[in-house]
Amino acid sequence: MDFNDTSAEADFRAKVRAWLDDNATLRDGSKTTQDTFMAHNPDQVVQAGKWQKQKADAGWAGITWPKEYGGMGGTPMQQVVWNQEEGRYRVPPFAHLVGVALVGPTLMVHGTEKQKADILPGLLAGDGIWCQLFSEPAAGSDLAGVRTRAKRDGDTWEITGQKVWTSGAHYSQHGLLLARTNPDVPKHKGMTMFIVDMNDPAIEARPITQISGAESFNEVFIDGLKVSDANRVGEVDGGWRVALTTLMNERLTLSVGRAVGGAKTEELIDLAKRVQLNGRPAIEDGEVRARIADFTARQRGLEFTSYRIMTSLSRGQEPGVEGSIGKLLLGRLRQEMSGFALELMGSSAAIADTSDAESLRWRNEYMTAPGNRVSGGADEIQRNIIAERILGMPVDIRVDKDVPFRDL
Amino acid sequence: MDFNDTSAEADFRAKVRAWLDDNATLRDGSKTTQDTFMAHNPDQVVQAGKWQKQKADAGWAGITWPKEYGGMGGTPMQQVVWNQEEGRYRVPPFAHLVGVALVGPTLMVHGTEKQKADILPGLLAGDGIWCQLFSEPAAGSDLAGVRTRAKRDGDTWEITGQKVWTSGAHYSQHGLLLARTNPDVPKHKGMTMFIVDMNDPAIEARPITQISGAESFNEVFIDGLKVSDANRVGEVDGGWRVALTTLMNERLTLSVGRAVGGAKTEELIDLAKRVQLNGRPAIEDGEVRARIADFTARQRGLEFTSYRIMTSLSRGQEPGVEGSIGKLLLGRLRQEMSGFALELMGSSAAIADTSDAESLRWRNEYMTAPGNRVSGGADEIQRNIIAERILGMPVDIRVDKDVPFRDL
Amino acid sequence: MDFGFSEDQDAIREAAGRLLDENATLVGAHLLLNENPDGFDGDLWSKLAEGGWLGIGIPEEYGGSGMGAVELAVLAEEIGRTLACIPFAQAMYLVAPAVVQHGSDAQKSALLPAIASGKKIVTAALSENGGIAPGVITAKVSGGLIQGVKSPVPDGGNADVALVAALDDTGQPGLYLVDLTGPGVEREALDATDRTRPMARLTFDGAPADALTGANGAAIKKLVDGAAILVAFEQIGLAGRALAVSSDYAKERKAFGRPIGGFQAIKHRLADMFAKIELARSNAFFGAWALASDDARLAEAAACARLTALDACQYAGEETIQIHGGIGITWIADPHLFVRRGWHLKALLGPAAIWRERLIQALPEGNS
Amino acid sequence: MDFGFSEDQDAIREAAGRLLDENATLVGAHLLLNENPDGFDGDLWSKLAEGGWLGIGIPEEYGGSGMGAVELAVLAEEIGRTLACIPFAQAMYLVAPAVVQHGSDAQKSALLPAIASGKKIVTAALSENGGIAPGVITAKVSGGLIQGVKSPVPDGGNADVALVAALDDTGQPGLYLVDLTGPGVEREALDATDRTRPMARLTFDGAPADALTGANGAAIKKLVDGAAILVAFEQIGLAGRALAVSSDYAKERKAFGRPIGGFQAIKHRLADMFAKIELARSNAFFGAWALASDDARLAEAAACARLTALDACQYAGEETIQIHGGIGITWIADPHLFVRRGWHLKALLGPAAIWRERLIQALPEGNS
Repeated sequence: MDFNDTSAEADFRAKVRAWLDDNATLRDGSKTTQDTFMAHNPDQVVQAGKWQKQKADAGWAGITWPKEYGGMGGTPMQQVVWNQEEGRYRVPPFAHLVGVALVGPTLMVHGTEKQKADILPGLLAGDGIWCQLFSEPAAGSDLAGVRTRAKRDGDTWEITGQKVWTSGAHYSQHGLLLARTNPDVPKHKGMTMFIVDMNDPAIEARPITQISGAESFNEVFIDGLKVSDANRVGEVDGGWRVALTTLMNERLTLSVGRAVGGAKTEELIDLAKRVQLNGRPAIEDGEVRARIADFTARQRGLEFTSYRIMTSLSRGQEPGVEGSIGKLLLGRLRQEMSGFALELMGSSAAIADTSDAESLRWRNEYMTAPGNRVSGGADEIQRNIIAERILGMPVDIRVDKDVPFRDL
Repeated sequence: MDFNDTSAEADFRAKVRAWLDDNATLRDGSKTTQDTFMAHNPDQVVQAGKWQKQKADAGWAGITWPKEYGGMGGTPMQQVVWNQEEGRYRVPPFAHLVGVALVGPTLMVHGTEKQKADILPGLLAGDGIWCQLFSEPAAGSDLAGVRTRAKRDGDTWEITGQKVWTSGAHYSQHGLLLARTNPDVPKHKGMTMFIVDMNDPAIEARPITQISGAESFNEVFIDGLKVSDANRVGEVDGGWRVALTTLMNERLTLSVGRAVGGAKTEELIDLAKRVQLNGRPAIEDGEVRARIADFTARQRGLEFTSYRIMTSLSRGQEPGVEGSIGKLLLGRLRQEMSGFALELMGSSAAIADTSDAESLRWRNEYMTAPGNRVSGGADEIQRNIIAERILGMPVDIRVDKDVPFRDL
Repeated sequence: MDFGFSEDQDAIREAAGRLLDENATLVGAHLLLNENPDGFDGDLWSKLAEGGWLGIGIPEEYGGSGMGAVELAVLAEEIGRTLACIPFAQAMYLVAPAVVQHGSDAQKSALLPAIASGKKIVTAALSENGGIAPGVITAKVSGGLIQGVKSPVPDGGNADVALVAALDDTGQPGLYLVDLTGPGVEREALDATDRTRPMARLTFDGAPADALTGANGAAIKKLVDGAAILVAFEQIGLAGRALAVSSDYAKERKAFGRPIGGFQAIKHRLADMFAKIELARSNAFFGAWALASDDARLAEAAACARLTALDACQYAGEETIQIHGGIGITWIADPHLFVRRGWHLKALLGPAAIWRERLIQALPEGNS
Repeated sequence: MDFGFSEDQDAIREAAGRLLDENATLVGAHLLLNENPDGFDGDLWSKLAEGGWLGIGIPEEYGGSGMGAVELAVLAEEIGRTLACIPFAQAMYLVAPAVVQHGSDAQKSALLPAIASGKKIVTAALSENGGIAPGVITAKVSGGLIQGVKSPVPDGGNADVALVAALDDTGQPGLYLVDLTGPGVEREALDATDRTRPMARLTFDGAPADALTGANGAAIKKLVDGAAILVAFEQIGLAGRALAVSSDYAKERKAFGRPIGGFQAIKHRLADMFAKIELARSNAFFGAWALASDDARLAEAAACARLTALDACQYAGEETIQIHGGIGITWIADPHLFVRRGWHLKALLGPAAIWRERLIQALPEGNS
């Protein structure tokens, strides 16, 4: 039980910091942005690509990637150290996250030798951004319900259907797409995974406006897209296995990278010092102090939970347990905390005063928090995972279990 | 929308009060006892019988009972007025509640003419206490799972099995018992209802100690009890219909009579004025004030909900909706409020100081509150009822629906 | 005792509900949200005026129908239920009662018929810097002219007249009618959380202010208590609509081969929403009676109604998003409309913290 | 960084866990509850002494094994998990550390070997009238003799020696060792909420009090912080056991034809229990590290660990009753054992309200 860097970690951290000092500028202020992997304009996309290339050239782009694929062959803990340090600098959004953290590791397991050789080095070097085309309007929590259809004609597949919630699809060059190839078997058994070219005119991405006003993800319409069988990943009808690898990597990424996302309780204390409640500074009110203390204890707990995940990773264990609780608790904490901040603002909660960036920030926090509770496996799904996989409760009754997809 | 008595109600209230003034003594103090229908010793049983007889002689015992069965033929609102007024006096526990409010109305619907003539007048006059023998160890929330077996031999039934959670069984003379008569049909379709003699040596009642230390209910062991077919209530294998009538009356009784049970927030304010928190009287702390205010708003809401039920009753409507929410919210409120009171006592929450009746009272409140959440349909059942019957959600998948009881 | 509505009141609910259902749709709210965030639903407003609904709480001699608080509450719930985008609340729950109770004949004649007929939009400007308690007032009236800033003011950009809380020369709070179309008034539209209900900042620099005699601190408190009860009905209507929309979605949307409403995770949450709404409704009923009969427990009743309605409304809004899943976090879907309107109704009279304190102080035992 | 246990620490968990599983059963706890509410599990105590477990935090030179706070935390969780009915917590989390840190050689020699060998039962008497904050102390030491009343004191009826918080002649708080078998001490058994862990009231009327030099207000605060972290591990063990018992029951108990653990109402609540316990565990891990390494963030770490552990413990206990249904509210069933032990562990160091305040004050930003 040691909270400090080991000497090897400290050495690594020093090297990282030295390189970052030479290649980037330190941020000012403590307020980190929540959304660090979405590019919000074309310029950011260009900057992200340049930064990715710069990191790749210096050997930092694939810290946990095996050396054979151009990586550093480092430990998960080194990746964490890198993330911590890079977070201190003013760098472009990590638009290549899906490619580096999700698609790359999936291809390493399920890709053909040719796919790995053709794709992985360029992926790491920032040759194009990737997106993940799994979810569909009728396949949300029930991810295996995809209806996008791929039909084979010789060595070519023709794909038609609709995807949704696809982060960054509108500026991606490449996609990993899950399609239904056999509707005559139960739903988990008839899907296949493909690599697709997002620049193909048969694909149209339309950004979706979220309730916060931001546009992070897309509806993607696919109409008669032709894909060579060489771009199939894994077995025909074996797409679910491939998807599970991607999803496991997604959970890892979400739980390590973002378990402590959102506003900090320190900012809440700051706010409570400046607003009045019942005729006194709010920070003097016992309920305000109590609420902030509870939020703090929960937020610290999530921070330390992410350290437990890192420890499991660095010991070569799979961090299933802690990942699900971090995911489950974070969304609700963010929603409660930002809701409480708005409460503290009184009637001003109903406006975002142009003279006060803070009210806008808390409203934005409040309007993005619900996304935490539904994306990457909704709260309800996380509870099922914990109860079934960890506590051994019986699985939900599945009326669709042995039914061919076309009869659902 | 009028919160005050109508002039007819005011007249009735005056008459009730005059009679009570002549026949009972006013209580002192505002602290009402929660548990008003359990007798805690043989003397209370005797007193309860005398009081019941006294009320019956004066015509007050069956306010809502039809005149043909010895009742007053009054309105539910008159019953409420009676309950409110009687509650102000020092009277014995209403040990006859199960008979008067549950068994009587059930017999009026499902009993034979002879049963009604033989039983109802005496029941009202306090000739013996009744208990309700429905629940079993394996039939809790799933009440239709009864295994107690009744086998027919000519005009006699022989009953063997075990009941549980039977309030007052140890001092009851009569029981209404649900037994399995046909295990070859699905579980709801093979039960029959019987009137049984609790003094029969084939029945043994063993009081169960609750976590509060009190003994309100019993395990009841039935071994070869002989019951004449004349004491069957309703059709053979039609016992579930009879039970539903009893349960509906139970819900009514619970929701009208006890929706505002438990400690009052006024007592919590009282406590908060006398204990210290962080160096000041607790009542000065913002969190304490906030918690008490929230409890008060919820408690008032439950009180007014019970008035809505009374209004529905007095308009001849069935008060399904409000009854379920009162039941659902009360247990949790009592648990939270008493837990908070114990918090206010600091380390003293871990003892019941003999010099301080209050600590004992709050601990008792905390240890009895969980009973509110499981008895008379657990919280989970109430939520199902609300969601399915009021909001129209699909019912739970019932794997046992069409399966003969013996194959479960 | 009778804790329900009369047949006449039920008839009001039905007639008003029909008019609102026909004219105030969620599609319409989305349109306003996207295309006219500083405006309101003028068509609906005209129809309500034509139907006499704007005069429901105004005496007959001043052009209203002279009904009571319970009838107004019935209408309020329907307005909340249909998410009507109109300048109703401030006008009907605060301005009209203030003028009826404290206005001179001249003030009543000038304003009440214009409110009832829909000819004038009026609003109440109580908040300063987000606070609504009398203690936060710094606006000042001297020599009949007002100086100060009020923010946020609902419909402040569209209203003709505002009822403004301000201090007099002796530092006592009072209420003043200010013509917003006259001199000495500057209005600035604000970025409202609920863009279907616009907010503005009003800056007064010597605008003529017409005092409501006798509307002192205690009177303001009582007016706000009454408004809290009526707003609670709007909140209950709003939360009930969120529940209805969520229930419909839960019955339609399928996952794992069956409607998500069949999963206890969803159905039990809907039951909790329902329970919170009904609890608030019970408190609101008592509040309506206390308001209509000027009962001594008005302050307590108002706080209980507001606290439980705030809770029901926020829970219903947030969980409506959650139950809708990915759809719930998109701009084009309905759930965020409920959340945004919820914050608007909270802002009208301030957050739970100040009402908890009001409740404790209203209890005989709490006043230590 | 390594936020997990070493192999040695895992071995301690396994060995201690085995010993405790064999000797501390829930059946045994029920027996004690019903038949010896003022006593403790003497057999288990002897076995722990024989195994050297009572000296885990005591230096080798005084008969202990001289291990650190993390090893003690491992043992604490096992004790919590098995609901062991022994006078462990006060002795090991408060008395031994206080004597190790502040005792003279003579005091150490007199007490520590006797604690490690199990020969002396010791306890800490911090509470007065239910309060544990330094501000509530009224007990007074003058001329080496103590006057005052301490209540409730865990194991106060069975202990040989108590570590007592009292004021000196100048009104400064300090810690004193008092021989409870000597003169000037009166003990009265109290009706404990957790009858498997007896409580007493100690009345001192001129009993000799042996000061721990340097154990001032700040030192007491730091000792209590350390104890809060170790108690958090007991709470986590306790809550984890409640979860295990509930999970087992949910898998066995059937309703409507299937195990109740298959219903989301139950399974999601078990998941919430789990999440609360793991959140508390994360905070407790950081606390153990902060305690072992004497980190400057100890106070903050202690408050976070305690607050989340209190929450996990209470939720797990209350919902264990609920998940057990009717069985859960009976005396002979296990669930109330968890609830009662939870209140006992809460009482040891005071309720959440004072720890929330401690946390806010421990934050750099909170100290306004």
